[in-house]
Amino acid sequence: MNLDFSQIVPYIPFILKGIGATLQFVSVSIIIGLFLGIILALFKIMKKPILRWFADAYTSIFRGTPLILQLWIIYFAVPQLSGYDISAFLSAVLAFGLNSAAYVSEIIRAGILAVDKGQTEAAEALGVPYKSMMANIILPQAIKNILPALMNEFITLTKESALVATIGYLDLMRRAQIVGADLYRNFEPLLIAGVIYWVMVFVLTKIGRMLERRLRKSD
Amino acid sequence: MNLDFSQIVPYIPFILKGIGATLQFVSVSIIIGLFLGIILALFKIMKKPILRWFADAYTSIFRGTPLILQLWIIYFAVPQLSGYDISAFLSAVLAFGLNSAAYVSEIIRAGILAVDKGQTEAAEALGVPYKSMMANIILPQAIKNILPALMNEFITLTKESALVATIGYLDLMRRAQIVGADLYRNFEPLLIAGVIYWVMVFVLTKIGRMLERRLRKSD
Amino acid sequence: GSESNNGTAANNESDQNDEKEVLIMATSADFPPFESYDTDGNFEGFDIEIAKVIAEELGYELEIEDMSFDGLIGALQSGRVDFVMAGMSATEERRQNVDFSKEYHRSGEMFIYQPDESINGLEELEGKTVGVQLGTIQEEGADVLSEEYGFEVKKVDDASVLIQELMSNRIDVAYMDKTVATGYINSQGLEGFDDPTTSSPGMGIAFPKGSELVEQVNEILTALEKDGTIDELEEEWLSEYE
Amino acid sequence: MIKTTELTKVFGENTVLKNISTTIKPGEVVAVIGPSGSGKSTFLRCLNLLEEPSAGDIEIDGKVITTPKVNKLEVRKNIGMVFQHFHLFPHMTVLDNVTYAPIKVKKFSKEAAEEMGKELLAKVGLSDKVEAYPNRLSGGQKQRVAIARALAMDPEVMLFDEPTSALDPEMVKEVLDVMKDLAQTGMTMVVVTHEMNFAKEVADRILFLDNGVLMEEGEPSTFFAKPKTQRAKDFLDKVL
Amino acid sequence: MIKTTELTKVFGENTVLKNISTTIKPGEVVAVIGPSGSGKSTFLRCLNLLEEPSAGDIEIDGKVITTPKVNKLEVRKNIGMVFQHFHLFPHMTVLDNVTYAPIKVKKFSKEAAEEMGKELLAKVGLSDKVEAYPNRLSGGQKQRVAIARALAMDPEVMLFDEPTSALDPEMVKEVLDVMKDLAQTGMTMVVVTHEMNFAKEVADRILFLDNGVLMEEGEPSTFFAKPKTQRAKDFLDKVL
Ligand SMILES: Nc1ncnc2c1ncn2[C@@H]1O[C@H](COP(=O)(O)OP(=O)(O)OP(=O)(O)O)[C@@H](O)[C@H]1O
Ligand SMILES: Nc1ncnc2c1ncn2[C@@H]1O[C@H](COP(=O)(O)OP(=O)(O)OP(=O)(O)O)[C@@H](O)[C@H]1O
Ligand SMILES: [Mg+2]
Ligand SMILES: [Mg+2]
Repeated sequence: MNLDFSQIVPYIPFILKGIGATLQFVSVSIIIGLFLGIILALFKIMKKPILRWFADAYTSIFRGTPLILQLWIIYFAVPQLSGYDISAFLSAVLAFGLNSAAYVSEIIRAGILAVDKGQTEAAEALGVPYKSMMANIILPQAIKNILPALMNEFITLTKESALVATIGYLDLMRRAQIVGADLYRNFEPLLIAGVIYWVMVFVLTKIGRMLERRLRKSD
Repeated sequence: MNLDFSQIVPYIPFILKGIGATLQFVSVSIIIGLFLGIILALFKIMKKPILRWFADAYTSIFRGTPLILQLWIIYFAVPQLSGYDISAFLSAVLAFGLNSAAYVSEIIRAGILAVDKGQTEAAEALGVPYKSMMANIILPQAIKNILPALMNEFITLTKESALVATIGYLDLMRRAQIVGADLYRNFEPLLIAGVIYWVMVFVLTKIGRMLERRLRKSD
Repeated sequence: GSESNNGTAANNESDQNDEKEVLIMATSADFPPFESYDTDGNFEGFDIEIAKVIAEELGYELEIEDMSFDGLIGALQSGRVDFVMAGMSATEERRQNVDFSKEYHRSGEMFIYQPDESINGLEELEGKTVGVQLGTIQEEGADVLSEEYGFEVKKVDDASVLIQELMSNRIDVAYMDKTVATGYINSQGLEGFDDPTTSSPGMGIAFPKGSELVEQVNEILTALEKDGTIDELEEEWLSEYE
Repeated sequence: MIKTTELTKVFGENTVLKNISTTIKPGEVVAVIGPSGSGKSTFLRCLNLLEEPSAGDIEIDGKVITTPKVNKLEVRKNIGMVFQHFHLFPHMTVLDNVTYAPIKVKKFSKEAAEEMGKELLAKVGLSDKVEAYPNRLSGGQKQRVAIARALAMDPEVMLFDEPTSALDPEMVKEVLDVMKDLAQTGMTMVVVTHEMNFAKEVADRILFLDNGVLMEEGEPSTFFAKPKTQRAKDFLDKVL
Repeated sequence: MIKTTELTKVFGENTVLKNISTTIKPGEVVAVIGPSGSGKSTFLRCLNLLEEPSAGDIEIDGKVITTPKVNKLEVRKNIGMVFQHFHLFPHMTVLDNVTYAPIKVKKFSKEAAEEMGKELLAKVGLSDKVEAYPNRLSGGQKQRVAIARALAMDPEVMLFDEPTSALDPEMVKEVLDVMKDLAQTGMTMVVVTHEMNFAKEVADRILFLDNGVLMEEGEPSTFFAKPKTQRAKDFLDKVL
């Protein structure tokens, strides 16, 4: 295998521009996914059957069908059905955020169930309303234990983001592929993208570890 | 939006054949990933720094770089470097299994850490060797709590499997694309693939829930 | 390059046995009428037929592997396959990294649009948004034409997305390979006109850099041109897309 | 005043409380005793609606709280509860544990809450642990924080569910002392306990539960000296 | 025979055991008492190497077990341990809890192990719970299973770390009774306990630890009647 990076050099600025695109898009998607995921997880543990049913159906659909289909439906079907011209960025963060929420909700559900029931009782006995109890007592403890699983999900999201290329949003991966197709050499651009991804994931992991340590400071 | 499924009908057997391919490939990958993931998780909680370092580096690399790069290196670079002509199937299950192991190991690490330390002590006090303790005492309890996160990972794997199309393995998604190109109509085959994926994930989820219930029968 | 060692034609002279030698071709069978699957899952198309003839002439058994477009390039770069036929255009940049045969077909480009529009020539593209597929020769062409005719270029990932963009009114016109364009016109009721300026290179067969097969294949292609085989195949596969 | 009328609680097929009627007067200290599984915790938990009674009524200060439209949170504001296993919030400091509910529920300012919190912590002898996390405390210290946490809501009644049975013996006294002080301030208290000496000394009345039935109630002196039922006799034989 | 010589254990900067030297004879029942945090559990855990001693030696039947090359698993096979919080394996039935180690470690056949397991469970009065899961048991029942589990390895010594302090008072007796029976069979036992009555009645000798130091040891009758040190006096005042 003869690798030759010299031809790639002029394309490097083009590839690097993908970092910003990927980061921006991933961070917004993570926030949407986390926020919706928490709400869905709460639905899943509630006593109202209708909410549970809704959350289960949501999870089933968004985990069960290919992300690219969800992306296509949002990006292509929405304007054709509603006439609203949804932008590539908005479709992408919506599709990824909604999809991620399904995964995140399962992780958080498990985390909440693992928190000692006594915590809920203590909060209830103090007259703390449900919302505050969840936000201040249960979730902070749940998240401590599930942080590794959440990190997995965020990293997956970062790397799946290449899909958005299909709707014309030029992320890192897609840029590497374009350079590859231009030159008919795609190992080299892919290796460069690989290194950049590795650095991004490395930083994400470090942030996760830091957070984990902060959450464990009370141990 | 005008959808027209009538033209798809003759292609349906062609698409359905992808189910077997995807299932076979996914199930072998899951087994490899689970097996390696457990071993890596054990490395991570061991006292030997060298094993911990290895497992951390492994996770960093396999989570940190795009799966497609890993797939390509195995499929394209292995034959050139070693002379062994690796098949598309073998490359695919290796790449997916090795990649999944990195994610699974993080999930299992968290699961093991969440098992009450008293369990380890009780087993140690009985003179139970480390391996048996892990296999019979710790892991069964760990897995009960992390099953939702593991299911997430397996479902992600099922859906990422579309990547193997780049090395010529005809999975469900690739077949849908081919039919779409053939008919100059893409939404319809993608929707059909979506339904099939949904059924597969639904069955996988049911199996997971069943397992969860069996593991909880002692509660 | 050519030091690949996985049983492809380029190097299996050394392990002769009584079986017929295998020639491995890679393609991306989502590009009808050049290469696609029939409903039984067999390969069919213009490129496929040419490849069969070439293999026969060379005395090899043809084996076809289907993979997505990115995979084709990886397969060439790593020398895992003997050649690729996938409607590839032989540009100068690409020639640095793969060897191309002589041109065996040229289909040209087309502008297509929704039937409620009416655009009858390059001049009427002014102010419109024209979509092209990334990494294709149409992309390069559109960049040049847009200067002259004053339209905006939007680049997307593949042909199917281009069509959906058209349906969603995000682009006014799609600029694509004529054969593919004709397929969409027939199947989705679109309209279009030929690009009169087309100067894109034609399609070539791609080989790993330094492949010994290039010469032999070029000879065969010349012969096939002369005896009318290529014309026949074009008539059979491509005529309804003209 | 707390009044239960024919209070009954059913779990599935299991009737855990059977027609319990009793009245707890303001300022009274009531000790609830009985064998394990007899329904003591369930009785206590019904009083602040942590368990929903299956039948019968509970009246607090003349207001029936066992109607569907009652606001549980309002009821609980006036009833403090201390658990066997403390259930402190592990991710908050001791002071935050104590001030959290006043700030969230009673809308105290942070300053006011902290001032009050520090005062309460001083009362239970933990002024030096204000900034510590619960995991750094001994069991006795944890339970004293839990008492301070409940008192911070300024409740009219305090419920205790075996507050000392998870503690090492040398720590039992420090918690019981805090409870005695509290009793002397005139707080209404319902205490599920296995500490017979505490019950004898501090309680105004004993409720003896067995198998979900309120078998006996009466003053400690008479109850411990001559229990009326055989069940109570057997029980006292085992634990005294 | 167990003999510790200048046994010392350091956690970080914290010296938790300081030069403990004592000898436990075969068949002897030794009660270890002392305030919380004094190092009782750590002492016990050193004996079966759950904690690695920082200095000093432990000898069991003449063999030094505090050398780096000792096989910990071999040592532990002969030493049973019972924990305060039982630590039963929650995903296994009671019988599986008892038979697991004999089958895995001593290579008993399943039949032989189950026969022995049922016998032991009968001895601790739990014949009817053989197929139950631990979560269905009361605390006293759990602890009796834990004792049976440890006995199933046929150990020469049994270590108990506060075996009754997580139990409701009426259940304490059922566990102590099992332990008394065991003592009568001549089992060597080291028991960390807060049950002073048990220590008085059953133990042959008392070890009193304070702050990591073995302050006093002696016969229960003399120790409880007139402790030599002020520390021991203070401690006994609090807990008796
Ligand atoms: N949530 C529940 N679901 C089903 N049964 C329950 C529940 N809570 C308690 N019980 C059952 O109700 C009965 C009474 O339990 P409760 O905890 O009130 O007893 P207790 O007197 O407090 O015992 P202990 O001294 O062990 O705390 C027991 O048989 C118990 O198994
Ligand atoms: N793993 C550990 N790491 C650090 N310090 C420890 C560890 N285990 C115990 N200690 C400390 O060692 C000291 C003695 O602990 P130990 O558990 O032996 O006391 P104890 O006498 O058993 O107390 P208790 O009656 O509360 O069980 C305590 O100060 C404790 O904080
Ligand atoms: Mg109770
Ligand atoms: Mg201890």
